[in-house]
Amino acid sequence: MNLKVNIGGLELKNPVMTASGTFGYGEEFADLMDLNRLGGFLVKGTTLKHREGNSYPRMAETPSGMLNAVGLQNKGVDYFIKEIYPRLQQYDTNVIVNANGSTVEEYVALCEALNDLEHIPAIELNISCPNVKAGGMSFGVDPKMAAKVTKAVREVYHKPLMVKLSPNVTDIAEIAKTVEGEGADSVSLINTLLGMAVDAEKRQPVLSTITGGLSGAAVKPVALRMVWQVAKAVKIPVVGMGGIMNAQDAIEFILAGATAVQVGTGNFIDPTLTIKVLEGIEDYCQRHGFDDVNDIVGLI
Amino acid sequence: MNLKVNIGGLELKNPVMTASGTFGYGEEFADLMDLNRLGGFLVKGTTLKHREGNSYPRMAETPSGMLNAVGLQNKGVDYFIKEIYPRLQQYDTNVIVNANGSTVEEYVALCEALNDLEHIPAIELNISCPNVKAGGMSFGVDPKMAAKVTKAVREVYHKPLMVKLSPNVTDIAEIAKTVEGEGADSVSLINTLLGMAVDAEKRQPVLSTITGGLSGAAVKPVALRMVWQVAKAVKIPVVGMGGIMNAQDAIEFILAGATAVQVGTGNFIDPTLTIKVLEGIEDYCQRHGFDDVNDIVGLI
Amino acid sequence: MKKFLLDLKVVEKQCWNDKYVLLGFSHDEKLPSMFPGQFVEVRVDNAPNTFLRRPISVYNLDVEKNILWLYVQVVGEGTRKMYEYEVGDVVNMLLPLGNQFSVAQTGEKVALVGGGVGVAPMLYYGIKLKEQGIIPHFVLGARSAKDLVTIEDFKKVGEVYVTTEDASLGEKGYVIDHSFLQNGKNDIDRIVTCGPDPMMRAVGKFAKENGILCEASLENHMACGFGVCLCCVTPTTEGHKCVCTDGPVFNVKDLDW
Amino acid sequence: MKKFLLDLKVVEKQCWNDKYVLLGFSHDEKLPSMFPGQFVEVRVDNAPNTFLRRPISVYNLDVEKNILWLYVQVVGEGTRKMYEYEVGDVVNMLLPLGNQFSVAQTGEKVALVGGGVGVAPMLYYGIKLKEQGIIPHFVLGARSAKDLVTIEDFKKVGEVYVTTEDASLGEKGYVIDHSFLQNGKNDIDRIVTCGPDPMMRAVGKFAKENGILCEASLENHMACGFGVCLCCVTPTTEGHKCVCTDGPVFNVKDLDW
Ligand SMILES: Cc1cc2nc3c(=O)[nH]c(=O)nc-3n(C[C@H](O)[C@H](O)[C@H](O)COP(=O)(O)OP(=O)(O)OC[C@H]3O[C@@H](n4cnc5c(N)ncnc54)[C@H](O)[C@@H]3O)c2cc1C
Ligand SMILES: Cc1cc2nc3c(=O)[nH]c(=O)nc-3n(C[C@H](O)[C@H](O)[C@H](O)COP(=O)(O)OP(=O)(O)OC[C@H]3O[C@@H](n4cnc5c(N)ncnc54)[C@H](O)[C@@H]3O)c2cc1C
Ligand SMILES: Cc1cc2nc3c(=O)[nH]c(=O)nc-3n(C[C@H](O)[C@H](O)[C@H](O)COP(=O)(O)O)c2cc1C
Ligand SMILES: Cc1cc2nc3c(=O)[nH]c(=O)nc-3n(C[C@H](O)[C@H](O)[C@H](O)COP(=O)(O)O)c2cc1C
Ligand code: FES
Ligand code: FES
Repeated sequence: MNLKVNIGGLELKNPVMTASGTFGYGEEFADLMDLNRLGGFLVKGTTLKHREGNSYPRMAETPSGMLNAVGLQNKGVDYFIKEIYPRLQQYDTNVIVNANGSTVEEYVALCEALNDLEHIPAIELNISCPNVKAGGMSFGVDPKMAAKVTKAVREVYHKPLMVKLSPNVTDIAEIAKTVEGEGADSVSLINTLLGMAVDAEKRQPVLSTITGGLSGAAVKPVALRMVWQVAKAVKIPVVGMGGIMNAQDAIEFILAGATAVQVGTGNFIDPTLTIKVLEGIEDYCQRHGFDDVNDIVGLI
Repeated sequence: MNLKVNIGGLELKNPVMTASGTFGYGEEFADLMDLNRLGGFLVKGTTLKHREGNSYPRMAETPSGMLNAVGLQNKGVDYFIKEIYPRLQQYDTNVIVNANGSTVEEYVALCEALNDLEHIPAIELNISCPNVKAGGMSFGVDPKMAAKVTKAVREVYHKPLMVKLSPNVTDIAEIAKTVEGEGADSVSLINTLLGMAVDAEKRQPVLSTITGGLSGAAVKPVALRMVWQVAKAVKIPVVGMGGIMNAQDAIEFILAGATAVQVGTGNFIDPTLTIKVLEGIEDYCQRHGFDDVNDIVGLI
Repeated sequence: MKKFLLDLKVVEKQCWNDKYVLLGFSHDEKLPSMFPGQFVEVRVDNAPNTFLRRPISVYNLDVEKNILWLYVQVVGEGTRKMYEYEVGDVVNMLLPLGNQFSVAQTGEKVALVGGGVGVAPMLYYGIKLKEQGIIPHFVLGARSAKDLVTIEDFKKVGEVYVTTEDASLGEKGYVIDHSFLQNGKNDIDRIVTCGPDPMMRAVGKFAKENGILCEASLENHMACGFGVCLCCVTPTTEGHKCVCTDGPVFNVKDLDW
Repeated sequence: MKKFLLDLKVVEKQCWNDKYVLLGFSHDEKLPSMFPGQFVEVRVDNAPNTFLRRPISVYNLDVEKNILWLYVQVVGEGTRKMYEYEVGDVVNMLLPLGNQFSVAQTGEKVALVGGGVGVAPMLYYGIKLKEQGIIPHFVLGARSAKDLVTIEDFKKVGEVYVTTEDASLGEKGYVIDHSFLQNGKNDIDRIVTCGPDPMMRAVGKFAKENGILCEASLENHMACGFGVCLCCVTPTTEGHKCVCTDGPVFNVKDLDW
């Protein structure tokens, strides 16, 4: 049974990764599962400089989902390189950094720094964070901006470049084609859907930022649709995510055209979910008589 | 306690309506509730000519929601006027027709016919149906097309005109402002989010049309966000919907800026839900010391 | 027919293996009349992933004891929760829904052909036939004997002919192959059927070929169950019809099979 | 501390009125050590609207009987389902989570100030104090006597001082007004507290004003409970800290109160 997949030059031992911002730096899961079994894991959204993120409350539970407004809280790339990166080298899997910025210059400086890290084989360029005022999602909803930032980063980043797309657009396939044209090696989607929660009794928004990003099972139908649309539109591999709560969900993404998947919010509910998804994919291939997971990619 | 609201010239005895396509022609509910208690109800999507709609399967259940791909099955406006309209006159509430077309000309011809119906005090111009190939959503996702169809219909339709917006756009406030500029008296939102379901075991899409429209509790956070964005952007009243499953949900929409609400998929799960929502809104106003429901509109 | 939204109480429960349950529901007031072929929409509100109601056929309506019987096969989360209902639980239902099997004429020879959990609507029709003085001939098929757990109920009402795919009970094979049907082609006046789609199509074809009146009860996926969503359609000679209101029972000659 | 994901079985259940339940959970193997102030994340998987786990404090860990006790107040769907757990039910938990109250020094006079269901983490800390030879002084406040249902548990461990807002038990008013605190200002060496935010802030202020070391256990809303989502932060003198990993217990002098 072959589970290996290739995401635009990045070799994964299997198609199961984790979604940035839902897996910490991986270490938090080490008590409960063997990280080395993953195809890869995405660490927290990282920026050039330290960010405090948004004020509490940052979270609201919604039907079959949740809203978050973390706002990329992190200590900046220098801290990451000094304090965290050394510890991450022990893992025998792909550790991928989710790279964020407010300006093209910030993205470029950050990605230049990340390019030098031997044990970070790829980055995910996040042009779709709905939880930061400047930059973030605004890059991901405008094809011109998406092109500009991808192009600039491509010039300084020489390893596999995955670009993470925003679902808050009229035509996600257009954005995907744009970043493909600028040299992205793969695209990942979806980031969170922009949503809002209201506290009726208090007559105020639940989140400090009023709006936030919706994730979890609720978004799966939208995510599947977008993965299917994008996979038809581009030639580079697609990494699918959004509401994966079990192996069947992951298989649905693969059938819709994803070469690999990321498990996000599901990690909060079951910290061992990735392993179950991995085993479930293998079992599915066996049951259905496929000896290579690549054979079921995009069967729909 | 005043529950009366005015939606761009349309007087409602209270802010509770039903969403088109989820309430049949109202009659199906008459055994279970008193239709006259509603602020109004929206009947099935109607087109100029008879439409068979899409093939079965047209439905997929999803986490806290459902996808549909009905595709505007209806017998056309002539049949409506001859066979159904006479029966609807008995109701002492606003019966509103949801008007659909594939071309501007079709929309215009349909709305001209509807303009003559004395007992239809308003129409909802649906420029956001994701389930028809030609027209439908394509009008709702392109500001130019939205402007064109609204303008053309405005010329022939002389009663309150509500335009129903698509959530499948990058900037819904822009579309809202556009239709406001062309003479819409109110906007209603959201129509369904474009989604997809996959049958992993059969390795095929669940719906005959592959993609369909997502509705139900799952979409509420997105709907609330859009209602809030649109209410800030336009001066005309906003009618909110998307995942209302109880009175609290409806109040959240009103607080976010909706002057009235529509209950959709919730009608399938509890056919008496509208009455519960109505009573819950009244109770909420009482508990919070408001003697006019208009006083809580857009408090957030 | 007038629809009701009622909270019914579980008063009887019979489980066989871990796949089938027969549940009896009652109410303080007299239950509304229901006819063979009709169904109810059950609200399963204690499962995380059952957003919509679940349609279940009337297995029997015991007017004397004021009990509505439902026969449920566990296939997913909703039916699993029904399996777990206990006596005393209260369950919200919308009922009665759908049309009904048409009434047979005195003297007709009637075959009631059910496959799998599709046997459910057959019993009640059989009971009505018996009340009319017509012997119901139940032809019941399933994968295996363990999928035909309520067979004794049928034996009390009429003649029972069984097929199983694994030959664990009755004749081996599909219902349509049963000698009662194959040998009785010329005698049978009416067939009513419910079961998996391929089975019903085979039965419909058999009926057409032999000029037998045949009604099938379809089980299309439903969102509302009472004609307002238009999700449950089946193509017919007159275009798309709703299975929940124009059906679930259709004369097979009107279907696009 | 090493985290575990365990299926625990309900072995004891005590309900008072319809709002509070004390649940005892056990496991075939020895339960991991847990410290006062720590909490568990409970998976409530039989309610339609509890997507995320629910954080609940360790009320007590009975090492001898291998029972973990949780004390739960019903406030919404998740806690309602916990109230409905029956002996024999199996519940998935992630544990132990969070830091802990720091250990008191022999000879200290310690006040454990709990409000509402915030009394939960106080008992276990009290038990540990008692084992150290320190008398725990529990100052427990609630709206009404019916919100202080486990008071006997506290009386077995230490001195108990009560306030209720409606004067149905103990002194009338808020915990902070209790004569034990107001008269004892100068004697108290350490306060630990848990309860509604305004109450803890009042306690924190009181402690600061009187130069008393004070630790508060916060109850911010959580998505993960183990430090990976960054949703539960509280502002501190060193910026945003996660309540689930840097807390739930904070020295109030580090908080941005
Ligand atoms: C008019 C009518 C009468 C019915 N009568 C009975 C009855 O008497 N007893 C009984 O056990 N079942 C009956 N069914 C089928 C029953 O409604 C479904 O089995 C049930 O809705 C599945 O719910 P679930 O949550 O357990 O499964 P889900 O998790 O929703 O689905 C599990 C699997 O079952 C399939 N499924 C879901 N709904 C249906 C359906 N309507 N028909 C066929 N397959 C479905 C799904 O595609 C999936 O593969 C009837 C259906 C209809 C439309
Ligand atoms: C570290 C920690 C320890 C806790 N220990 C206990 C305990 O020992 N016993 C106990 O009964 N409860 C405890 N809680 C609170 C408990 O987690 C919440 O009451 C529970 O999650 C609510 O779930 P629900 O589904 O019943 O309510 P929901 O339907 O989710 O919410 C109902 C209401 O409660 C509010 N609420 C939800 N979560 C919290 C929260 N974390 N804090 C305060 N209000 C909340 C909501 O805003 C809403 O107004 C603790 C919380 C934390 C963070
Ligand atoms: C709490 C939280 C924090 C997140 N932070 C990031 C982030 O820093 N960068 C990023 O690209 N996506 C972030 N995301 C989005 C996820 O990576 C993922 O795209 C999204 O949650 C959809 O997948 P899911 O439904 O499986 O969670 C975050 C999501 C959550 C819930
Ligand atoms: C089965 C079904 C059919 C629908 N048909 C129409 C329609 O004909 N015209 C229309 O404007 N919206 C239609 N809608 C969309 C609803 O009116 C509503 O905008 C949407 O479902 C969101 O609200 P909800 O989540 O409360 O259902 C339909 C929705 C469903 C579920
Ligand atoms: S299920 Fe809604 S119309 Fe039949
Ligand atoms: S709850 Fe996720 S970091 Fe604290």
